[in-house]
Amino acid sequence: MPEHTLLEAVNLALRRAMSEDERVLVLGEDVGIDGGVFRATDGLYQAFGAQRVFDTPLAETVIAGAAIGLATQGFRPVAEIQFMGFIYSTIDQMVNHASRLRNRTRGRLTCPMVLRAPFGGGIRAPEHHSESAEAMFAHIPGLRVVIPSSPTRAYGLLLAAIADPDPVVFLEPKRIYRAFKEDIDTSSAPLPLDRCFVTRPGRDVTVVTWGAMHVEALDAAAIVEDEDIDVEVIDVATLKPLDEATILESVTRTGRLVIAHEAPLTAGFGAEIAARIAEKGLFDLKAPIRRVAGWDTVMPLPKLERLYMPTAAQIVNAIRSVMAYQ
Amino acid sequence: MPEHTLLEAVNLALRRAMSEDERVLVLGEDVGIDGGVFRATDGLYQAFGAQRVFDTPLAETVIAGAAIGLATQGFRPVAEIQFMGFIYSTIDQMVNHASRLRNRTRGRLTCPMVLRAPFGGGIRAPEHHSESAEAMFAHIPGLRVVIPSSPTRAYGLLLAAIADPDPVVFLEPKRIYRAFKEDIDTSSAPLPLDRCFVTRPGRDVTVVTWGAMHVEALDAAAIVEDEDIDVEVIDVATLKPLDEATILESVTRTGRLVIAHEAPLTAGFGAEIAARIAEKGLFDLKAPIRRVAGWDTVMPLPKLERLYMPTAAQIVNAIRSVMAYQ
Amino acid sequence: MGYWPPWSLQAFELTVTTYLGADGSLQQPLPAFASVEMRTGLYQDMVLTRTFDAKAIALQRTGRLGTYASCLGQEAVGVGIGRAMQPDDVLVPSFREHGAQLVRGVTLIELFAFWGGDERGSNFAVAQHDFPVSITVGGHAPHAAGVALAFKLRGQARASVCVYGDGATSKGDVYEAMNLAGVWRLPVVFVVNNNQWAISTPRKEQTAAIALSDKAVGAGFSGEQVDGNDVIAVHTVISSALDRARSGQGPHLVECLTYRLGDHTTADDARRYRDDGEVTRWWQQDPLARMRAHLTSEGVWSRDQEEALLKACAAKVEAAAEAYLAAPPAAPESIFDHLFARLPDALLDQRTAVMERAETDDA
Amino acid sequence: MGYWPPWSLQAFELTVTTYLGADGSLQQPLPAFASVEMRTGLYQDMVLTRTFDAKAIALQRTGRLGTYASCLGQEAVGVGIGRAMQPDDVLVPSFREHGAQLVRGVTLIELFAFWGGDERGSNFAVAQHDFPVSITVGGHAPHAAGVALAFKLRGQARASVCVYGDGATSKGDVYEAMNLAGVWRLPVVFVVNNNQWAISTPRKEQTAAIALSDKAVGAGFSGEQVDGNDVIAVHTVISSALDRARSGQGPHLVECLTYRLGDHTTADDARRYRDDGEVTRWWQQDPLARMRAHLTSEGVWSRDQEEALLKACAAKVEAAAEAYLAAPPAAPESIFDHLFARLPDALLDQRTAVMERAETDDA
Ligand SMILES: Cc1ncc(C[n+]2csc(CCOP(=O)(O)OP(=O)(O)O)c2C)c(N)n1
Ligand SMILES: Cc1ncc(C[n+]2csc(CCOP(=O)(O)OP(=O)(O)O)c2C)c(N)n1
Ligand SMILES: [Mg+2]
Ligand SMILES: [Mg+2]
Repeated sequence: MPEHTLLEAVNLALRRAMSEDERVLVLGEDVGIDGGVFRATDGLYQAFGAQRVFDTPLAETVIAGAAIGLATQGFRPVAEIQFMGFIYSTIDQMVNHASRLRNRTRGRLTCPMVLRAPFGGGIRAPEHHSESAEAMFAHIPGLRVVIPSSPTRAYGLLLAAIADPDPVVFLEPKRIYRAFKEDIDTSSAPLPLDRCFVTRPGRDVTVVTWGAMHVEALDAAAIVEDEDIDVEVIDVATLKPLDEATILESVTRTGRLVIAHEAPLTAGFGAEIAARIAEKGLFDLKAPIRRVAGWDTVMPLPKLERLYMPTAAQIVNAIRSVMAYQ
Repeated sequence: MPEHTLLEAVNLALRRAMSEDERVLVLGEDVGIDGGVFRATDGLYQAFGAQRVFDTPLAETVIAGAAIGLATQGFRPVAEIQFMGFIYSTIDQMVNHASRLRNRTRGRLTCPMVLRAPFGGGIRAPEHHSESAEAMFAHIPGLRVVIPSSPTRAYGLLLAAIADPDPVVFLEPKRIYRAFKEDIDTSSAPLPLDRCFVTRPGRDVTVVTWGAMHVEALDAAAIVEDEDIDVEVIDVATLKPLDEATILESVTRTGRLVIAHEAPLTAGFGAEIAARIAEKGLFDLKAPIRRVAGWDTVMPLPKLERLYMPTAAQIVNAIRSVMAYQ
Repeated sequence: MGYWPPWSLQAFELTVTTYLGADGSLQQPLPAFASVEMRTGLYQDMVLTRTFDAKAIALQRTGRLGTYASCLGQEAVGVGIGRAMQPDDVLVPSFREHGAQLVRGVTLIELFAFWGGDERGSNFAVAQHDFPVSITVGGHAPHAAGVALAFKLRGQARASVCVYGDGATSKGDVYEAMNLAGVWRLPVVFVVNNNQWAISTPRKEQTAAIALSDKAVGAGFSGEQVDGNDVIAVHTVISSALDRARSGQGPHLVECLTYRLGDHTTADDARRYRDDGEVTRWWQQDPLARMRAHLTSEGVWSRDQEEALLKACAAKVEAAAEAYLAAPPAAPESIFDHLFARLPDALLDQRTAVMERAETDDA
Repeated sequence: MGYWPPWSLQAFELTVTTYLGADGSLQQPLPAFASVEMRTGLYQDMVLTRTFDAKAIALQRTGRLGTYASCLGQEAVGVGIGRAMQPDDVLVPSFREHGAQLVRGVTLIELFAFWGGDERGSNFAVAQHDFPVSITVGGHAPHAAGVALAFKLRGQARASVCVYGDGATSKGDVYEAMNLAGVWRLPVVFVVNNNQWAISTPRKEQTAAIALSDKAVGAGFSGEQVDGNDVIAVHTVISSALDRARSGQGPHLVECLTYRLGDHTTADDARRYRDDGEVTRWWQQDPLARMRAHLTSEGVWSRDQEEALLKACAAKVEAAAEAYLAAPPAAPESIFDHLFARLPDALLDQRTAVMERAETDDA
């Protein structure tokens, strides 16, 4: 079987969804002949033609809004926002319309659309090209928010997102678009959109994370292994709806929780996970819940960007600090 | 001294700021001769004229964006968004520009603006007129997010927001716009923008809240008083930057924390407060941290709205449940 | 997506299409479609719309309906649009097109339910493809473009109709939607329901554009103005635009010149910001009086018919209002049951909790 | 805010202002301002801009600069704008107006620093009121309107200039800003730097509007096209627009017809989506060659002067690049120090932590 990057996995999932279901359309800026600025839609225009893949004018509000219109008519649009920094213009459409059409009409009109965007920092990109605004979307009732952290999960989750009868925001950690490869079985089933993935079982401390930070979490786990600390790593994958049970079960066993995300600390999605455990797993906790997150600052331009990005080193520190409690 | 509602307090603060500082301008939809749909800007156009108070075209993006431009030129614009449900079109401007101009230019250009909006439900209003999206703004670095819960605090906090040299999102709990009155000393100093207010001291359990829920929290405290439960109520007031110390100190004393907000539970700002305490006050907790919040649903239209709104009854339940832990 | 050679700027001369003068006199020969039956039908629809409107206000005043946006004086726009559309076209309305909705088959009970604050009012039994009311101003315009794209992709001879107010023309969402419709030559007709006011903001403070129909220029398609208080004119202009759209000739913008005779909504007091004189002047342009005068002068409408019509409309509206008021409330758990096709397990507890809460509250 | 009687639609006839033909020959008599000194000055500015541009690409290719947006072929737009402005006007640029920024006094070192990923590059020592580069397409247009409103309120004879690309004309933000500027008659000149492409999307797929200057119609003001590779034409048209804006005659839209000779940015490969032939044809329109031919044919520019100029520009740019590369990095805590006028106490711990982290990382 061929080996594929996360970026290729996205492309393969789009390809398969488009082949298997002619209702699937792709639209966005430069998604056509250019194949997207990261090449996520590479070759789709050539393979499926101008009736399935559209380069839109430069206008994010109507990209999201037209996708909503298409979705109500039985299409399954997959709209790309070029970088998450430009997704804010879609929030009004997503919160006021996409997430509500079904509810507003008691199920008469529905909105099976996917809003894809590369997100996160660490690639020395210009301003606005490194955003992690997943928490804003995770607060919106009626939406699903999905973030893959590996090629296989990107493949299976994107298939599921496209097949889902409701709107899904699908955020791709661009820092690991090409970081590593995995085998992808292009006949595999979609992955569930309501499950966290335990990607490394462990005994002593639970590290919960998503996106590009997942790699850092695994690295951190490997580092502290030498110190006889056995880390369980959970990739949240679907932030909304949150699979609280898997996280709670893990923390109940380990008694220690570290949450790692790239977005700024305050009101980041890590807070939600901490709050759930502080309600339902409080008496199993041996140590304070630690969050490793971006600072509450604007993402610095590339020269100082590395001082913003949380890494394995910070996660290691947090793991050690919670291990100090016995 | 005259007695004033929260709505009148907003008006008085605007009036005073405009009188004392000619750089203060008011703009928004229907803020002029109509005085705003809630009358928050009533009489300002008549008192300060067309050079200080502008009815804008119906366009929220440029309301926020033009305020940013004005602010860079030394004005202190106070822009009104008619209802928080229409604030989403300003998010791009607020996160990508207002919150960053100072940082982006190393202090050369600054953005002393206030974005006001009435928020929250419970007034049987049409769809989109009952939003509580404070958590989205509280996640944005470089912004302040302020929510008053009484006439005096509305007055003092709005004065402070207008005087602040940086952008402030000021959300007004419209359900209590006219709910009760307080004396307002129109020569009083602005209130600090980085402090929570302990509005009722207590011994047994800390209830942290903001906006219209503050009244419910006080009611709940009064109800359980008969059961010999002594509740401390904290009005967060400034969500960002968060006055963690005041909350932590209280929880350290009471050992019990209930957080109440109207916004949907998941990724609401209550999560941030819970997460802080689960990190810094864990071992002082006698009971799980409970959040009383809106459901993770779209706000129902008026007929079922009451089933969405958290009230004193839910807070009472949460208080009793944490009091069960000794 | 392809592009298309744009219309010439010549298309943008300002002429306002009118058939009926304010006194009901004919300004030009009637269009072919305007049979006696059609004209009396249009009139009857307008009367029903106005009857509904008055009842809605009355119900609101007595606390039995939520905040309501009256369409008093704008009935010709709604009815003209609704009657110009084919059943399988899709209406994407704003919140002041009750007339269009009624004509499209939305029931009076559904309208009362919606304005009464019940989501079931947007689950139209008949107009199943039509969009619900858009409370966000302009936010629905992109949907109309998307719907039209769906028709185009499927090669269907259908069109969408997007209606919004003069205020909405200032929103970037509307502009983006028009621009997309222009460049992709989508089968969508944009209709500005220009009632001269956006709450307290008059048309002239909304934009310096000479005509709101000029907003089409930047999107590369044609626009025109029509007398929005002349239901025959509205019907004619929108029918032609729809014919062109359905036959692949792309979008069009129609500005209906009309006037909001009432307050913005039942929560508004228009006397705070506009002259009674202006309102009185516009009453002279009343679309119903005009059509009635026309039909009477043509000898096809009698006092008896008028009385019978008013009675019939009142009866229909009363019956619908009663049915609305008698309808059992929606189940508490319905606030979860339409959020997703299948409620995620993560929300089952909340669903249970709201049912429990409803019981406690009732107890 | 008042409104103003709008311009007549007559203003929108399409004529493209040009002085210099592609071969440098005069198409019409030169405007009064275009002294020999002025013309050679404009040429020198364009050469400096191009020299900077080439160096920036070279630095990026060798990993010493971040992603960079070249303005190759568009120098006349930037320089024409920059020279047309008064020092106390305010430039609100997009990310391809390096020429305008240089002329306005932004230093080469600042430009390198910005594109190198250092916020200090936007802390202009000279052009203190100018806006920094806007990376979000169109998001800056509302700011230009706000700045212009500030001038109007203060009664100052100043104007803002907002520059954006052909792609940006599709954004609702730009439309909303233009509409506001129109209705409030603000002293702002909008300039479309139409380089025919928005990354891989050609102009014709962006909008069906006949000309991008037509986008002004819906906002109720005038627009015109100018040959964007003719720096004299750009200067002339923008100067007049600025004069009118400063004297209270309101906004204007100028569409500069030019071409992006390079890739979208250093992260792009334009051969994926456009013909080499098109690029070759546009090289015939090179704004520098054209001006050089003109000056040479007028006998006011010699080979020696050309060589000296190239040498001087290269030396300036090299010196600036070296200074940029040698600049000590900003302090770690600087990521907190400009977030607020006074850092909230709540963030003091984070500020300390980043300093500690920087030390650990360095160790
Ligand atoms: C995006 C948005 N902003 C503000 C509002 C509040 N609002 C409701 S109706 C209205 C005026 C609308 O004017 P117009 O478009 O002319 O429609 P009309 O009400 O006159 O029919 C406003 C400002 C809203 N509903 N949506
Ligand atoms: C709002 C927004 N959407 C998308 C992008 C990504 N992007 C950067 S430049 C660009 C194309 C811009 O085209 P145009 O406006 O013609 O300017 P040009 O690059 O040609 O100078 C795009 C899509 C962005 N920066 N901002
Ligand atoms: Mg109106
Ligand atoms: Mg371009």
